Amino acid sequence: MKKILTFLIPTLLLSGVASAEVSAETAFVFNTFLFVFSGVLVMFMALGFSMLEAGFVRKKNTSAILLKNIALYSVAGIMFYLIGYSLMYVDVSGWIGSLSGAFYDTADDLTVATEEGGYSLASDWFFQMVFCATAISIVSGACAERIKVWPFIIFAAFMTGIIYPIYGSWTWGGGWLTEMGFSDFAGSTIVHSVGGWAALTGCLILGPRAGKYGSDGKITPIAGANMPLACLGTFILWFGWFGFNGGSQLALGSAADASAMSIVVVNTNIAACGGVVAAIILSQLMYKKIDLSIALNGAIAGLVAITAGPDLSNHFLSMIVGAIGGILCTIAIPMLDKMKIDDVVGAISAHLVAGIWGTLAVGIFGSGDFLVQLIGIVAAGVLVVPLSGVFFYILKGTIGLRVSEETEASGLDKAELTTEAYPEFK
Amino acid sequence: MKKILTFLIPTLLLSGVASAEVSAETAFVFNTFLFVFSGVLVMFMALGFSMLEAGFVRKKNTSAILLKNIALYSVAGIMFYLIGYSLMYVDVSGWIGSLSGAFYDTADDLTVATEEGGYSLASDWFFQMVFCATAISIVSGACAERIKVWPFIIFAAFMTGIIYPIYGSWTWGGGWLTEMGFSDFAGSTIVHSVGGWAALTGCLILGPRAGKYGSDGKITPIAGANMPLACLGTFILWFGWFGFNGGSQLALGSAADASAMSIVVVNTNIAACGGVVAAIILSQLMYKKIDLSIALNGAIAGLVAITAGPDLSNHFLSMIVGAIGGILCTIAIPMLDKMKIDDVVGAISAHLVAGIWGTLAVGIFGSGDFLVQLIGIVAAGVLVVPLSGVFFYILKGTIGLRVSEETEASGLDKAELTTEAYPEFK
Amino acid sequence: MKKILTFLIPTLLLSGVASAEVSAETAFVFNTFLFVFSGVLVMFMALGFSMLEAGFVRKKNTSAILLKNIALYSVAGIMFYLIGYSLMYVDVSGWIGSLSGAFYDTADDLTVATEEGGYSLASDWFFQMVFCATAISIVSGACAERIKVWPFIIFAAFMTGIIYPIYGSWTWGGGWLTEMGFSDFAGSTIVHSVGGWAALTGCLILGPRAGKYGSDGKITPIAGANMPLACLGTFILWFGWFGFNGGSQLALGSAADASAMSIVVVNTNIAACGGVVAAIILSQLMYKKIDLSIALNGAIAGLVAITAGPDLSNHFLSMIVGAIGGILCTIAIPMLDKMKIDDVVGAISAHLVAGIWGTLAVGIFGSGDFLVQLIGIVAAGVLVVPLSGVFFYILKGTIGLRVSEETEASGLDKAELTTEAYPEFK
Amino acid sequence: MYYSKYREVFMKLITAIIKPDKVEALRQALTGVDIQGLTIVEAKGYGRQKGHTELYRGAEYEVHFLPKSRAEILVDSADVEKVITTVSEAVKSGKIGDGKIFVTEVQDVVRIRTGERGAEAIK
Amino acid sequence: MYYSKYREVFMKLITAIIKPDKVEALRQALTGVDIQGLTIVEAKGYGRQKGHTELYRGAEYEVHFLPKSRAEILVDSADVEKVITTVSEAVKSGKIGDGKIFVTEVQDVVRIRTGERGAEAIK
Amino acid sequence: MYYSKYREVFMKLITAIIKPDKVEALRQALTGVDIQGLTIVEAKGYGRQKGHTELYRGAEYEVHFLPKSRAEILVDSADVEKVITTVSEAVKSGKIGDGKIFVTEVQDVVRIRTGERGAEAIK
Ligand SMILES: Nc1ncnc2c1ncn2[C@@H]1O[C@H](COP(=O)(O)OP(=O)(O)O)[C@@H](O)[C@H]1O
Ligand SMILES: Nc1ncnc2c1ncn2[C@@H]1O[C@H](COP(=O)(O)OP(=O)(O)O)[C@@H](O)[C@H]1O
Ligand SMILES: Nc1ncnc2c1ncn2[C@@H]1O[C@H](COP(=O)(O)OP(=O)(O)O)[C@@H](O)[C@H]1O
Repeated sequence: MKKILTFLIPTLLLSGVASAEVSAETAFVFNTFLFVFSGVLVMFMALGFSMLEAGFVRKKNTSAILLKNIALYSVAGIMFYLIGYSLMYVDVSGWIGSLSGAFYDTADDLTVATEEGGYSLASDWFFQMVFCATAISIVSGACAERIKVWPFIIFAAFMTGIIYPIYGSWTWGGGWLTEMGFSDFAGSTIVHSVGGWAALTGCLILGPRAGKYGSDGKITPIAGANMPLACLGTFILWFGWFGFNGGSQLALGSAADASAMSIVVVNTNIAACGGVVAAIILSQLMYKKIDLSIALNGAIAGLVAITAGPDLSNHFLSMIVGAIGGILCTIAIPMLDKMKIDDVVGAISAHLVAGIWGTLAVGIFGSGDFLVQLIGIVAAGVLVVPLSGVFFYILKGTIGLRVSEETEASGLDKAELTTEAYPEFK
Repeated sequence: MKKILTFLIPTLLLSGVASAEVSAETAFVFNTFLFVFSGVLVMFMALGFSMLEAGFVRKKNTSAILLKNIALYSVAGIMFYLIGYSLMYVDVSGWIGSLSGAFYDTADDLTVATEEGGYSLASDWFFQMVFCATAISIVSGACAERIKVWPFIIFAAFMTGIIYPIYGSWTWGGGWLTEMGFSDFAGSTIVHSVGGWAALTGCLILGPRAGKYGSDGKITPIAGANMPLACLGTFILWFGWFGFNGGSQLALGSAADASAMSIVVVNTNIAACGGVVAAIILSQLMYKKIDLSIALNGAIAGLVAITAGPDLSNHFLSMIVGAIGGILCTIAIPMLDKMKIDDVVGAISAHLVAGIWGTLAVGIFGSGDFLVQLIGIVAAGVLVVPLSGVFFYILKGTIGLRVSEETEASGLDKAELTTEAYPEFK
Repeated sequence: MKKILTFLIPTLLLSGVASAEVSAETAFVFNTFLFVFSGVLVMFMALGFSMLEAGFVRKKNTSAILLKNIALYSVAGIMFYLIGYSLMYVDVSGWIGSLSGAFYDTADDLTVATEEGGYSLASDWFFQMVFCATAISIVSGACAERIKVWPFIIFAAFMTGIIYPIYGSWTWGGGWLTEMGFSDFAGSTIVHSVGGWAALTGCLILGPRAGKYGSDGKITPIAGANMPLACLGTFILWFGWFGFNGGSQLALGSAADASAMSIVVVNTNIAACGGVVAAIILSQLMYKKIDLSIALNGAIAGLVAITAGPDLSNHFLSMIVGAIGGILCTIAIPMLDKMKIDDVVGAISAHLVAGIWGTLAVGIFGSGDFLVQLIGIVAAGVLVVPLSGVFFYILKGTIGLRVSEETEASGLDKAELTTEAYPEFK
Repeated sequence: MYYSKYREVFMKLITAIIKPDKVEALRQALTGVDIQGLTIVEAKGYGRQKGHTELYRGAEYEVHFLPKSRAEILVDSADVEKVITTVSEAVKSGKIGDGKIFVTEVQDVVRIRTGERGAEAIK
Repeated sequence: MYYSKYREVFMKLITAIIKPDKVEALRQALTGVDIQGLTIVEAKGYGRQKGHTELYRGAEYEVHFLPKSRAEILVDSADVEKVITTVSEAVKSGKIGDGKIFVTEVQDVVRIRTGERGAEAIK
Repeated sequence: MYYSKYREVFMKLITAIIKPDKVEALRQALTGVDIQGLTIVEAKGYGRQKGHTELYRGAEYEVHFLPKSRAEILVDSADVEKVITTVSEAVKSGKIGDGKIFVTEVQDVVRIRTGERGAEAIK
């Protein structure tokens, strides 16, 4: 590897010759491959969430959280295929799509014109699906250790088949928010806040874990059982985020696209760095010791924050956006505890709070309009909280939502699954 | 990310202009990169197997299974280089290749014509090698907790140098099965059943772990020590499978190839989703509780099942193929136990049973002929069982195959390795 | 997947037509994507180091090592952005670059000419940054279980902002070593030895962990707490190394480049295989049992050894280079112990010793000049040891470098962090 | 032959096998009656409460042992009944498996730090 | 020398240090002689069976302690010999490290659930 | 019914609750005075040494129990004082939390391997 850069010496700008230079079919291959590559990275984030959450729960609830995670990803894959994708993207009226695109025939896969930014529909479908799965992953962590397995799985089907696609149709589907100019590059709001709102709703309806909040206002923290797993999950999420944000450039068929994607990747990385460093420093200042679990949340918060606008032209600004995300998350964690909202993994702080911040930041530093950004943020809450709330209440009133006190004490693994996570470890 | 699809509106079909549009050398780069990218993903499956197996064994045998896994991948890399690749692909007579391609000179790497689907030989070699390693990975899990380390390593050399390449030469090498029209896109039979047959043979010759089956027919399950590791392994395998199946398109040098690969990726994913959901529902029905370990096996079974024909044009059908794979696997697990075949990780159920199903499914839903598919399946068993059986018996009669009773009781880690896996965890 | 090779039949050589066949902009996209893809793989190595190190330390120091790892990667990302990249690559005088490239404007991202091997600057920046992070990752493992968290983080900032970039400017930046003809393809010396020298310096200044070396010369080994994590980390490193070495081809815009990258990938893999097999056999011979931890180190040593020259045209030779790396590492581990140098994870043996070997090997088997290679190796030591030594001493004299005896006994997690790694596991 | 100066035996060891989730209640209850020391060990117990049948991968098996905590409290003989009552009340649920308390004689106690002996050592 | 003719004490605590893989055999043997309760704790032991030398990364070290299980059985005094015999037979391999059984006097037992005292509490 | 006046007991059980990092020192010290056996169990203790306050994710909580090791040594009655002294010296740091030693009477010991009884069984 030898690298001698002719750095910063402006030469011929590409933009003019770009479209002439990459053939349409070559661009089709690039674009398609970008979706597949990025989609595979984002799919891996399902593992990231699984490990993060398995690290943050207690041993006795570990198999249950793992099961919920692999189930939610599988359910998302099926529901988004059966109805979600179509509701989100096909014949979007402004407020919702239709079911006319369900069960699409892959014979049409090549039908999108290749003259201009063509790509395989299947690759795009895959890329969109993994985003949908991410939204529900956020909920599983927040509601862990007390929500029953089957009701959660049913909620996952509703979330990935209905809730997420509706908001998605308003935005990426081309609906009213897009027409208004709402700007959310890779989904700080569309994925992370939407997931975060549902997580918040679930936490409120479920109530906190037994023993967490004393009647005297005293908080008894419940430490996660396995920090290496939490760290593993965080790094996997970071890794997958390069696909999440990088792939959201949606095209790789020209030098301009390739360059834009690279900038997105760099901004994504440096925002996460900023989030980590900010969370470490702040936890040291606030608590006189570093809190690893907060540092990990800081990374996620930095990533979530930059997700709405990772195409910033200034890397330094991206670092700041990420750092502020990390700070807000670090502050939100004890605040939620004070409000007796028991979020097992910090999902609300890292995804909802940082997601709102990141979406606003696009209105401050980026190309977005602040007011429109605010409208988009509020719209997400206004849609998701009631929809998911009603659905949670229906579950509560029918098959029940929360495990019994005994099950909670002895652990979900024993009660709802056959498999303890660590049968040999005392 | 803004996505407004002009969905399902047929426009100009590409196929006609494809070859004109991507230059031969660009196609060479695409094809080569596809092999490297996919090969790297499949290489990662070696970690998937390691973690899955480390999760399913008891603590006292964990270092041993990790060592076996890193050793088998390393031995596969060397043996497939020294003889396997050549036996499988060079001058294949119909029944076996030759050794004339061993030690090939990388100076020839560019010699395959680029006019039509060219690619780097080295990239292809890499891609083929990681498939070979997968086959032996299947054996290590099934035979865990009782097979001695060194005999297993020697068997791995035989499997990757001889057994797998011979069957490979009959099929992907262009031998008699290919000429007959046997269709196995990415290796439900060629990789997974071949591995599964060897695993079954090993399990039969080794016998079950001490204490698993009582003389009265009572089964004493031996729970895996670490479900997060098993889940980690499963997700890594799923992740790697996008390379396994996607890369088996073998070309990315045209829009048609890119599109075909995308369809393969989507089918692969949805089949796994189907396998998971089917296994969860079935385990709930059969046992009144969800069995996480079976859900994980269900994912693998779904993936194995779709591997023979992930190019199905109907995603829904792929989901069904995967779901049936998951169901068969879930049923096979207790059946094998009833037959006192002690498969530690469920490899026979997930790889052999689902592999047979997937290969037949190509004869039902796909382009294959049912009878030919059946012949290919039987041929694998007829080749692998005697070959591996004889080799296992030779090992048994010479250096011994199974650890002593005391070693089994105290664990392989202490007896055969210097390193316990969790020295501090009581 | 059907593969019938017309193997070894020389046809038209590409090199002549290459540049004509891939358009400049297409090449730009390929090159840029190679950097992004490889950079993402190398970024993942940060997780590999985290897990490897978390597996090798004792439970009580696990959160601390995880924190150090995520912090070092974040600090590297920021420092290399603020000054490192510029010092290494911009206006390099021969001995050091300048700060004139800091805060570069992404508006210039497309300015590198696309006529000849163009690529996005941002993608290159990302690729270079992850290499820088790798160098400091090596230090954290060696100095684990006794270095204070904050001083380590400050050292990480110095290492990634100053030390690594200076040596980098001498070599990849085009400085005096490059002009002399020093050859280090992907950084056996530039990354691994530089990290290894700093690790050695740190170990010497810190001294060994309490209880490791008796006054009577007796060594009390301190076993790592979690071998599955160590194995996980090793495989992730191996996986990431395909980006580390493959990406160091620095271009994918022609068939020749794609072919060269493939050869690099194959050599990288087979060297690691050689390292593992050599370490397993040697540990069996030396100790009558296999040492898993040494097998894992063997993989790393094989990878480090091939890193200086993975473009060897002979795969067999690569296997030998890797195997010798594995052997040297296996021998170095007990030798360092005899010298009372307490390297928790074997970083000095795997990165410094094997890195030196690999760099020399280029002078023996590859294109390098043996003497020049030696000069480069010595230069790394002469630069890094005093610079890092002085900095460590400054830290020691000011805020302190090593934790107190009580902290060491009770573990860093309790003293410096709020979070124990496994609070529930007794 | 060991004869403690304190041979008239002023101390007892009270061992309680209880459910693990009652440890914190036990500690608080003891603090309430001014007993400021105990030692806990994780245990598994088998008794009338018979374990249960589990299914793993389709095979039934019996779990014979249940997780228990074993608490040891060194007390002055005079406090024995008080402690028995306190412990019983703190951990009792009335369900099978609540556990046992048993009392043994202690011939001497040493506080290592000070070398104090006998009842002094647990004050 | 165990002949406690003193009969005012009706209960004994039998503690057995055994090899961990003998726990299940012990439980079954006790059930066979109608002793329906025991409490197990994981332990590590040092005795004549001297541990062993291990190698880790090329350095030798001695493992002094071996894993053991510590079983406690509260019995009626009349059952002591029967239990000693039963335990011995169930766990004996004849090899060094088989372990020890020791007997101590118990002055009272309480069944927490019911408040029963004395021998009633372990019936 | 709490009084055993029966005094012809030749063995004692010495139990020491100590800091976990003193186990190796304890073993070496005992070997030094020719006591060749002990059994260790991991424990957690609560005493004067009051645990401490921790912060996790911004919330304070009290850690009441501290990790301890519980060592059991069966000895001939004649060795009791020697062992108490040896153990005390080996593990004492003078700081709070050093732990306790307590002595109980043992009525019989069996070496399972040989069937030896009484003091023979721990020779
Ligand atoms: N004879 C015994 N010896 C030792 N421990 C016992 C004995 N009987 C019961 N235990 C312990 O007490 C626990 C509770 O006893 P069990 O008979 O299940 O319920 P209960 O005390 O409510 O009747 C058991 O799990 C075991 O640990
Ligand atoms: N004096 C002792 N005090 C306490 N425990 C002992 C004593 N001697 C032996 N043990 C326990 O009994 C176990 C077996 O004893 P050991 O001397 O190794 O074999 P054996 O009982 O067959 O002679 C030891 O590992 C230890 O746990
Ligand atoms: N009354 C008691 N009963 C049982 N164990 C006790 C008692 N008092 C103390 N301990 C044990 O001894 C340990 C040390 O006691 P502590 O009072 O903290 O210090 P010290 O022995 O130095 O006064 C405790 O952690 C606990 O395990």
